[in-house]
Amino acid sequence: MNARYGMVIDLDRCTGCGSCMIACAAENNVPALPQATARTGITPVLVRKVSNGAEGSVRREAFIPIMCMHCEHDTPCVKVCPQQAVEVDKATGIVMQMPQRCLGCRYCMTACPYHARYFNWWDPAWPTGMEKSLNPGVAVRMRGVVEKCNLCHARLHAAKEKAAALGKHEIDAAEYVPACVEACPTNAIHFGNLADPNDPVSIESRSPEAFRLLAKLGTEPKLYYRSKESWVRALAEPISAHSSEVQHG
Amino acid sequence: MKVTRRDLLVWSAGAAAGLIVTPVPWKLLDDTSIWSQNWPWIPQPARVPVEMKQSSCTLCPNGCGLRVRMAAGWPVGVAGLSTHPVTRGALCPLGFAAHQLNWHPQRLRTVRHRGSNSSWSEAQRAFAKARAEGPIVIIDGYPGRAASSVLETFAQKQNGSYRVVEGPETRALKPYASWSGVPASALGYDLENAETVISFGAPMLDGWGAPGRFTRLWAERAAGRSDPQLRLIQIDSTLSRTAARSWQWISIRQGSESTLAAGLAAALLEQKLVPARGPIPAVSVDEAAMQTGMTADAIRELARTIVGRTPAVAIAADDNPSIAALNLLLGAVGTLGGIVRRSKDAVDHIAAGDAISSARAVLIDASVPWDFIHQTDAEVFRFAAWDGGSTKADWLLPVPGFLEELTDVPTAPALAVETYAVAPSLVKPASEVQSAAQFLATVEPSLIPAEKIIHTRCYNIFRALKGNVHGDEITPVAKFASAQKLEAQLWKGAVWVGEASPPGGIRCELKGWPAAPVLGAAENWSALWPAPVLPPLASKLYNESSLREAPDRRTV
Amino acid sequence: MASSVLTDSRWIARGAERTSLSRFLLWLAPWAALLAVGVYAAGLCLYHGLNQTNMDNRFAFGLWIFLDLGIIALGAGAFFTGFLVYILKRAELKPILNTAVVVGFICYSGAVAILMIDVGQPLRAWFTFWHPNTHSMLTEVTFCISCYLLVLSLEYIPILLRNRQLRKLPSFLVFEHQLHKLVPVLAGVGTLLSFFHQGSLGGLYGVLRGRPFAFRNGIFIWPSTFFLFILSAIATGPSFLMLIVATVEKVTGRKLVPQELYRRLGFISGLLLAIYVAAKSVDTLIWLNITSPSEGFAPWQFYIHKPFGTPILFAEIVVFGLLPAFLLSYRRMAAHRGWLLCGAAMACMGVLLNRFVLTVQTLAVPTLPFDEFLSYIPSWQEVASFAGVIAYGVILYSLSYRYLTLFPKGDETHVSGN
Amino acid sequence: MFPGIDGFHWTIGHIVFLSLFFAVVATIFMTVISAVWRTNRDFQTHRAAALCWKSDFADLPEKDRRCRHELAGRVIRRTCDNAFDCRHCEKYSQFAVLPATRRAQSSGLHYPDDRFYHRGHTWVKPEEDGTVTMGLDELATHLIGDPDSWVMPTVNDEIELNQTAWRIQKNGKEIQMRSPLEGTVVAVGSPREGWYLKIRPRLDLRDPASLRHLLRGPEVNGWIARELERLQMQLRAPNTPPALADGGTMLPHLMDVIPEADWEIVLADTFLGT
Repeated sequence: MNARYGMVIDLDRCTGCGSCMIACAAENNVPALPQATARTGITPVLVRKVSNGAEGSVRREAFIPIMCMHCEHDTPCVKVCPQQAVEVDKATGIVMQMPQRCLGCRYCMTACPYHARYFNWWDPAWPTGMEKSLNPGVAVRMRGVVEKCNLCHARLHAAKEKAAALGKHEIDAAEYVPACVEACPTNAIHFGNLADPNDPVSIESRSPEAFRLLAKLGTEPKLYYRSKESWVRALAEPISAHSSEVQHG
Repeated sequence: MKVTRRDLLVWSAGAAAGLIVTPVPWKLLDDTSIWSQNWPWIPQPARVPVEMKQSSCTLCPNGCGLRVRMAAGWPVGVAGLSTHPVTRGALCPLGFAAHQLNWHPQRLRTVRHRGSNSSWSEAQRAFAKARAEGPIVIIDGYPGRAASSVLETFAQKQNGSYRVVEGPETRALKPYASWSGVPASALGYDLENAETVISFGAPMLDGWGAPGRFTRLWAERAAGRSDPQLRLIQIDSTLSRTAARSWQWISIRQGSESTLAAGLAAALLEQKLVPARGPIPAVSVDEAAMQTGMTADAIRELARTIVGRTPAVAIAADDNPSIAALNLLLGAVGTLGGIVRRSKDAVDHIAAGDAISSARAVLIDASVPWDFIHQTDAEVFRFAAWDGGSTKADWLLPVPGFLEELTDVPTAPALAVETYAVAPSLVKPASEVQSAAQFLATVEPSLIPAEKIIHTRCYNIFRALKGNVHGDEITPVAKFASAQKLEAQLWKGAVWVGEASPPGGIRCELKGWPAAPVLGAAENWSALWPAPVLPPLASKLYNESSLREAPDRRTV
Repeated sequence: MASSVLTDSRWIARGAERTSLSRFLLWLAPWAALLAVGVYAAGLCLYHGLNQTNMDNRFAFGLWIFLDLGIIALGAGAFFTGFLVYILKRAELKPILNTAVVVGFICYSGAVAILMIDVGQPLRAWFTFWHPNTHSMLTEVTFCISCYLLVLSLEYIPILLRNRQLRKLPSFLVFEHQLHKLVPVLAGVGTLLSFFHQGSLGGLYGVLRGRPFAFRNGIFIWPSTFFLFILSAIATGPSFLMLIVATVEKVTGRKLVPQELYRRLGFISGLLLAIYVAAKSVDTLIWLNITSPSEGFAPWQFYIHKPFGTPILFAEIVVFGLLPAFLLSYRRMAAHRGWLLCGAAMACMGVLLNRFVLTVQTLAVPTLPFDEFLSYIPSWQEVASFAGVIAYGVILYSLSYRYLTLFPKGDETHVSGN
Repeated sequence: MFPGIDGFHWTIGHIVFLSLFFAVVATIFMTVISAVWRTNRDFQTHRAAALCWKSDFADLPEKDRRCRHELAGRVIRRTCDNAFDCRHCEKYSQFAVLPATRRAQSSGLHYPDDRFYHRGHTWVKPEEDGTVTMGLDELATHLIGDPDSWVMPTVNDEIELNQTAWRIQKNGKEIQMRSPLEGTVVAVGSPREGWYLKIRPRLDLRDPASLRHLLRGPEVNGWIARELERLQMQLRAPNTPPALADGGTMLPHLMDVIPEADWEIVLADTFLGT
């Protein structure tokens, strides 16, 4: 049976520490370049700060990790890529990016409403010797191609190999956990199979507290958020009343 | 025949047309694109098998449990160890990139003497000379390790002095120590049983204590709930990360924490919410209101809230007696869910600072934060793994880096129970390096090396028959057949956890209500990061996103 | 009769009067310099990568895409004139046919050159032909533009081979003769291709469901912008040709085409522009009231960010749409060359503005509620490499005008003394 | 994408898209190929020469494309639309019957009536034995003077009407002489002998129409007058002696006398070159 991997991120638990961002970068051999800025750097997971727009003691703030939402229905980036360098994996529902085939036209980046796609503006580089610390499971992307979160596909691959070695068809759920999920010190990120109605994550995704960003676009993102605070849930709406004062993280 | 310009024109045109039907241009096209996919200057990790190792992080005294992915003898990934009894799989954000630190361009690889390269033998000679001439001060930033005791013994051997640098969590426990005589290093917060936590500016969710310890408690028992089992009340002049996520954020004027503590005490007594123990606060509720910028009613309300769910404990960001006094009033000292005594045999050490100036030489251990200020004309021997730059030290002595040295991991600050773990050397040291303890062992052969001490400590744990060893499963110490077996477990990354000590055992005599100290702003983990450098990936938080303000540490 | 030692008269078509070589070179010099700078800038972008530009992860498309869309729209005159002359048999447009071809060739080759710099991995550009995603508008664009560029170069060849020296090769002359006879076929193919890529350039943004400012519902697989782009392109193409010819007449001081032809072009342009404006207005209304709300976006929210307020919408539709349409098609106005050219210029500005709004404003306005409005200033490398393309165009046209026969001899009459 | 590439699967999109794309590409390439093929065919079937001449003719300035009848003054103004091929001109006969208003007037150049003149300044003189002699007319001779060298076809070469019959080098310039008639070379002369080629014409000269495309009689005067006019325009330049006063006689060896003139152009215009 085909899986539909997805996440529910409990925004009430996110303290904005950034562990997910660094764990992700380390896992996926994302370079950290001195010349990169908040607009040119590669952060497959990006924690952004949002507020209710109020000031003083009534002000509330929250942190919202943004990553590829792995849209299920006419996935914007998949539809626009001129040479099939992006595709939705039928077996997992993961939106896969093939850097080897990407020509760097960046059309997918303009297509993504979540700004979850990143371009390699520079050649990846590490201080002398540090390339020994690269994760063997993941190939380094060259300059001039687009990349994004692929739910730590290397880990899925490893889990599959392990299962195959044991002669099993289904992977052991515990074997496949994306780096950001593993890293979160408050267990705010829950990862699971949305296609399985009994999976805790798929149950959680149906809770009234759960919401998705820009759900009205109809792209069926597989990344859910949840919060008990109504002002946070209001972020589901594209342009909320206080959009103009909202801070950007 | 004669070749005319026309012929050439015709021929070249023909050649151009003909070339297209040959395989040449197509092959060329294909090759160039393949080349673009394998640019030689782009490093690609070799596809080698990865093995998991368990250990503890020794970058700071919190000793987080680590799961290290090793490939070809190098660490290629770090994650939290979910079976760790304290951190439970959490790390500080920078910890996830710690395996890059050993390759940091600022890595110290040779002995440096006043800015020029030197050698270990030179350093030894200089140190021998110094110790012959006068007293030596040894400063340790991570007391309690086997290595620490090597340093201490050496200091004693040469009527020198041993001083320590402690973190804010330990410093915050100092008042209780001075009132009760119980060493601060023997005290801790029993947060696991607390139900109300009033934090006076302590970054509870942003790097207070061991990563994961409180955040996981908070996530399980508090996050997002309107009436949580664990009430986190954050008193902060600004909407800090902790305040933003707390159950209640009390906004007060900057630096008026002590006053508010006194005011709360007054409110508690005035409303008879607590029995009148100990001294009476000097300020009235209204005065406190005036100074903190809160209303008197708000303070009274807060007082009621605090006692609304007990055990309640107040946590100071640093050494702050009036907050300690508030805890006394709340009966949160020596009780479940409050400040508890975690060990019998801990001893406090004098904090570094004054005595240094009179010394002939100062030896600073690598565990001392790089920005530790030492005003002295003594000869300074600074041990460090990374050169943080602009140092006044005469000697810079390279020590083993991350995961490169065998060391033990004593109880983290502010824990309610004792723990003990061992961090074996997983990586072969990158260059000619020596830790301060190893260095002293070479100059003073009579010292017992750290390895032996670790061995003894494991043996003592085995003999005491107390507590459990948290490995893949939890095993009572009593169940171990031999000390070797227990030690082997610890070497594999297991953690020994002592027994929770019974309430009581802390008797505080407090004369008058303590005066308010002058305190700086509380520091979160990103400022408390002990290494003078940051792993390159820190730029994801500091430069490549606007998530955090960059601390003044060296990035790449 | 050239008295200077250095003369190129033997390359100039017989009977055609051209300024002296030295003066010509003097005219070329600054453009050549500009081209050199452009080539250098482009080289930087290719060698160091796109970090030379000021584009970033949020502004993934910048100046280049905007100008590509712009010049391709203006270059539409080429296929449209060919269509009118060969398919609709409007012989009166023949005099500008050659110019149309050359201008078209310049616009398209320039655009393709810029696109090659704009992609991160130019060496892999051909992957689109090997693994095309048939659902992507960009695939359609790539296929059609590359094919059409081929067509344009084939249409350019006969003009080239009629050069005074090249014609000396009998084989060239005969080939030119035969190819010329087949040009109607090419014109047909060109029309088809242009129709599709002009459209799919519009579709490029119209399909972006994730960018509600640009997203449009449409017919079958094509969003409304597909058809709007075709309309606006064929509407402004003739206007642009008109401007080019007028400029050439000014520069060379010669009367190249009959005034009647201007009026004719103006009328075609104006009429189509009027239709375009009507369609565009309807489309905008549909977007404001149906498309954007259905995606949960309050359309006016897109216009709260200065300088991209509603005035820009007004300018796009009325000032640079309705007004030029009137100037171009209304007989009384079109009778004055000044008004006619002014109308043509405004029409061209209008189409550029439309492309600008669709490319730049789309990326600047926020989609997520916690996004902020973004700005972007192109780097000198971006500007220079595009300026290089302009220079290349001027140089290529100047050479073509001097050494090839772009205008029928008869019509080329002397006006001022040069 | 294409069958054989991994992950390929047919979809309606592929079929429509690909068939459309390849149809277009095929059309484009077929167009080019057929153009090339036709070109080749024209050369095989000797049609290339005619095509080239037609194209060259079309490229001539309007004033050089006058109808012979206009030169003779039979009509006021008529541009030739038949590439000077009066043999197949249906208009020829209806104008030919009109009286020629133009009288012979002395241009100081000698154009004997027993010869037929081609606009490329070559003449044809029928001999008794059915062959014809070809040469350079007096204007051309005066213009060029003594050639430095000349390239002649060899005996039995086929030469085509309006195509290069022979070449003359002078002062580094090469001049192509267009052949006034088609036929087979039987003898080769030289400037010194006053004639250049003897050919056996392809057509039977007994047919009066066979030389009809060449000028004679009053047409020649009209034509030469215009040629002299043109030369005057082209050769009048600062520090040039009045080479040919109106109606005055023409100096010989003009190319030597006025070296600074733009001879490329002058020669091209004179000998219908390109």
